[in-house]
Amino acid sequence: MKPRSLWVFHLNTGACNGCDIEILDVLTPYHDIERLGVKLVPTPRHAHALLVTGPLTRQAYYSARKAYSAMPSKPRIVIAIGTCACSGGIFYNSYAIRRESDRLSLEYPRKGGTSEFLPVDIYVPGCPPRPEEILYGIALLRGLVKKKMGGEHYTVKELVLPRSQFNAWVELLLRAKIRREIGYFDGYALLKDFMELVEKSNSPEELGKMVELMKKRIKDSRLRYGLEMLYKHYIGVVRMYESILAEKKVVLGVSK
Amino acid sequence: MTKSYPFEPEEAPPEYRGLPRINPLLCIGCGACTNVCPPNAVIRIDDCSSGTRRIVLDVGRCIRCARCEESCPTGAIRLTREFEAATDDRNDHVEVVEMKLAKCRNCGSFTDYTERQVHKVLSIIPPGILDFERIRDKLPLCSECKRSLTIINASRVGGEWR
Amino acid sequence: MNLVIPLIIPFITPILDGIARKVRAKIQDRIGPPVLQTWYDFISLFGMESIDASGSLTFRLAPYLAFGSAMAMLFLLPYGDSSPFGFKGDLIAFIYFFALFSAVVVLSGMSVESSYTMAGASREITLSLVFKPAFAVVVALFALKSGSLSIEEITHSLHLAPSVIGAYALLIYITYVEAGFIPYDIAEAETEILGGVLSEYSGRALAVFLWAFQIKRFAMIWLLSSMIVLPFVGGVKALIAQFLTALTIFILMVVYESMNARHRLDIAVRKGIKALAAGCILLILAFFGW
Amino acid sequence: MIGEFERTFGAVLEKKTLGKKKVLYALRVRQEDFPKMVRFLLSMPTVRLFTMVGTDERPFEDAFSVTYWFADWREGEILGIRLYVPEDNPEYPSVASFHKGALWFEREVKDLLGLYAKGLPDPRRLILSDDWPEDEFPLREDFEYYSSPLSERKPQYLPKIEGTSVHAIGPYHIALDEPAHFRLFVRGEEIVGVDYRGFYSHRGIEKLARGRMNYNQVCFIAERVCGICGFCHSTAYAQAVEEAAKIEVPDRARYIRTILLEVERLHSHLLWIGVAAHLTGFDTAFMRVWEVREKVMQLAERLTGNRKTYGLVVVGGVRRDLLDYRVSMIEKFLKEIKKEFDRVVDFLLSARSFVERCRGVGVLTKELAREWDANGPVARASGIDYDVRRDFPYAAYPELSFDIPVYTEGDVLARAMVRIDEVRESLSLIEQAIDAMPSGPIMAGFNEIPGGVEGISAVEAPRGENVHYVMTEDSNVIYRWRIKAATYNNLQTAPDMLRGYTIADAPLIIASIDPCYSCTERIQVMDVGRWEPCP
Repeated sequence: MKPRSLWVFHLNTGACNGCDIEILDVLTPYHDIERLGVKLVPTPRHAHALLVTGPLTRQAYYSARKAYSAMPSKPRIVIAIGTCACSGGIFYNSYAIRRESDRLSLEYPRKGGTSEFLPVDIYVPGCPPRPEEILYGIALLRGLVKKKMGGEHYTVKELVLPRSQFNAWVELLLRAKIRREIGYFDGYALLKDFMELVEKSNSPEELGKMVELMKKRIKDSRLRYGLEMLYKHYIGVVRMYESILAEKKVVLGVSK
Repeated sequence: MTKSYPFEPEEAPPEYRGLPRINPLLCIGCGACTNVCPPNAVIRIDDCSSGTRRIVLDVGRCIRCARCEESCPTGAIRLTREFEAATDDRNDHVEVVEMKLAKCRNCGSFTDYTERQVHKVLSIIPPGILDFERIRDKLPLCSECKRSLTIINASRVGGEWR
Repeated sequence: MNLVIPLIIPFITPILDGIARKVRAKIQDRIGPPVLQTWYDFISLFGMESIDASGSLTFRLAPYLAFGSAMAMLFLLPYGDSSPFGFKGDLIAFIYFFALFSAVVVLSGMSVESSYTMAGASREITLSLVFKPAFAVVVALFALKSGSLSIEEITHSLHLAPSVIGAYALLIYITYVEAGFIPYDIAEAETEILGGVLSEYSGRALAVFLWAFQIKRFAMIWLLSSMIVLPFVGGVKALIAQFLTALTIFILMVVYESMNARHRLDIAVRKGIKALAAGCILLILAFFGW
Repeated sequence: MIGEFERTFGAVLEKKTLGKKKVLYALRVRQEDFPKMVRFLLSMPTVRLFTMVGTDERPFEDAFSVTYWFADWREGEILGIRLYVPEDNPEYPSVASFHKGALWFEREVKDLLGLYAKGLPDPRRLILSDDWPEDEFPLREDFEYYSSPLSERKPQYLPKIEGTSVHAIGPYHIALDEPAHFRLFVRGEEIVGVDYRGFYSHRGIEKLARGRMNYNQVCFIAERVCGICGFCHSTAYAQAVEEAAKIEVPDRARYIRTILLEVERLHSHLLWIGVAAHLTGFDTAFMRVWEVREKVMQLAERLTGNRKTYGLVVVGGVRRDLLDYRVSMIEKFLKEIKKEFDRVVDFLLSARSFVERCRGVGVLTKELAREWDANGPVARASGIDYDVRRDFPYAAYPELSFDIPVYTEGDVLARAMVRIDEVRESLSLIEQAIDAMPSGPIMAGFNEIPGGVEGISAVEAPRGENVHYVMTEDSNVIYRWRIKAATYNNLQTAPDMLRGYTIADAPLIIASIDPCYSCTERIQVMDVGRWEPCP
């Protein structure tokens, strides 16, 4: 079915609002879903499609089912918007969530959400999905774009370890430190650059000089700060390592 | 003002937290991500009869918080900038990485960690800190054998293992 | 020939609606749907089953009756030099079908047990009670001034007078209201009463009803444009001029619509009463020859 | 408040100090004194019922407990009174019988814990679904979070008022983004009575946090309490834990939180202004306001990686830093938003038909606002000068200067004006915060949170106060977490606001609270079309 006209009824089955606001957002000038022939209608009687959001709470279940049955029997498209509607999301096994299937902890794809009670035509995950993601889902339904996702099953034999021995150990310790200084996002990227310097250098003093050089290159004050801290913590780790060796203690067990 | 998406491709901003992806070359199957994931989108399934571990990521359950990225010790799981995950089949959302579990040196049954974990652990221990050869001998032990080893060690007070 | 035009018009109205959506989109700084979008919508709705929500005959027949009365309104209007079914009292017949349309809307709303359609129906009655008399007063004024009840004759025998100018102003206002533009789309308010009487219709019946609303809207605007154009232009040119005027009025109304919020019923009624009072004063003026 | 209270009642109470200006009293004996204490506290003009927490304390106190928290917003003091309710006779004196604001609290405790307030005016089910069995209480420790017992469906509606017809708004209504069920009893178009059945979005978040998560995972579910004020919830939660565990948050993290809290207020208020226009059919204004809002969303996406500012707060700090280029991006966006916001607000308010719809509609008097403990813009539009940011300072607010707009008309227009003014204040707050932002780390270093400690924290969300209470347990788990969203109190004023106005006003009045059902209902009012006939 490639409808040129898609009147949708928005059905919230207990969502946190995030997805609902994004659905309204696709109507607005930047995204303008009306281009694709989509119109938000006030009653399920007018609708071609349901946009379902939310993990399906027990209280919403009955009205949601009624809304579905109030739709004309053809085409009755169901579009699950958001992670909750796709699979129950973060709320999947709460006591307040309606369930028809058991929520085992080991099944996949994970159960929950809209597919519990309605046949779903398009799943649009995201927490919340970007408006572009919703547009993409609608375009997919209309056959305007190609599907990009596909399931993957890897059984790769080889293992790549970017660093080994001492440096790998240092990197693990520094990861935890840099997270506190400038956060994981920028921190890990910076740590990668820093570790390259570490690999290149032969002594902490040489590393110190290279770090100074790098600080001059970086314009961002926060990254400079992060680099400074990394170097400080690096020296700390090296000291600790030396003192352990000095005490000649054999430590049993492997730290995670 | 309107963008021409979806008729023209669009990229999410560099800071965007998009779909998570596992790099199977880096994943060691430690399950750190499965422990921190708030919606349990990443799970760990051990099959003790065939000795495999599967790390299963379901994008359709993921809330994109990037805790997995933060906690992954090898940087195997990353949040990409991709966001186009709409599909008509939920199976498209699943990504599985399968690997072998390590065999216990003592009793031959499968342990609760993978060969890759052992490999990783051995390759990152800094020289001199651990008694290298010994650990290499003792490392792949199942929890049963580990427990009995601990008991043996405890009874050998002052022994070499203390 | 005469019959062909009113038969073509129903196929143009969805395109006009498409234009309105496009204009609105432009005002709102976005691209908007294709101009033919309303047609696509109708085609897909025609392919859908229509659910019988009430089981009553009124409910099932109402969309077709509304469509019929809207079409009848079209047939009574003048196109260029002549009107297909124009006769001495066609304006009265026009008012009749015009009122019938409202009555059908009300009846269809009453035939379902839903508070939304009921609210829609009661709003339609309330509005009709004020604006239909106001319209009648304007028509009476024109009839008094021209001595005729035929639309064509009125347009050809009107003479400029203060009361006539006032009547034109009032006619523009009432056309706007009866065409159901915001702020006067109270009876079909989507965000308040889910589209009023339309809320229980689906599929084919909904398409017919929506189409009937659009035709009625066009008929109202065509009447206004005829009243404006026909006194000055005649022949084939008149038809083109009528159409262009109607299009212009339509677009201007759409523009005005998108600059406003919906009135509450009581505010609309108060404005309606003012219009009615103004109409009565004009009628008195006209009576005294101004 | 604390001083006077102690002088009057101190003798019969056990005292526990939680922090500066925060005290918890336990009343073990003579529960009949309790209503007197509450009356005494609420007679003070600046004291409000902050939140109420019911806890299953059987594992360590051998009883249930209910704690009423009061806040004195002039003195910035918070005071809790804890009553222990024995398992064999689960009853305690009701506050709702003389203070309306406590009604939902007590109904909630009845649903979730099975504790009954003696004299509760409206004992109907509030939170749990209609098909929940009578004798299962999800917040009790012996209830597993994943079990979901079914029973017969028994909706409990108020009887129809004589001579009226029922006009239902919801559970699915285009004017409400979320399911909620208002049953309006109408005479013609006039509303004479209202019945609300909400909590369609009850997702059992508090229990999930207890059953499945550790303290840091809770941050992510706290954000998903509400898709609009998610950042406020996670901040409030993190602050409560930090207070309980005595974790000192780095200064930079406090500033980053403040900036994002204000970004969130911007997008939420713009959202509201747009929706208000949409509800009155003024779609052009809706589109234009949301066009401005879209800028805020893009900004949030670039700052946090998610358009909804999700995933930034963790206990002890924040997860992402504001690099220099992000700061300059904020400045650039702010400049654009400021210019465009002024233009769209002028456009909106110049439409007479819109202003006519808002003026004099949905009036909430100051007295009623006090009785229901209304807060946020709703209270400030009714003349109550109360704002958590100033009165119970948190994050970087004590170091920034800002005005709190207060209007006295109490109608929809006043609420709109409060929000419009607040948008301007937010813009200035973000600018100030950027200028004053210190350097340093963004997360505190700590290993574990201690067990058995308590914390309470409030954050001024766009809709009002979000109060979070936390009680911890060993091994990094939260024992009890209580969320009180602003809408929880504000929504209860809806029947009073609606009465006397027309059906046409109803969506606008309801929306003027800026209700956030999912917030309220983690653990939500409205009536539906024909496809949902009320039984």
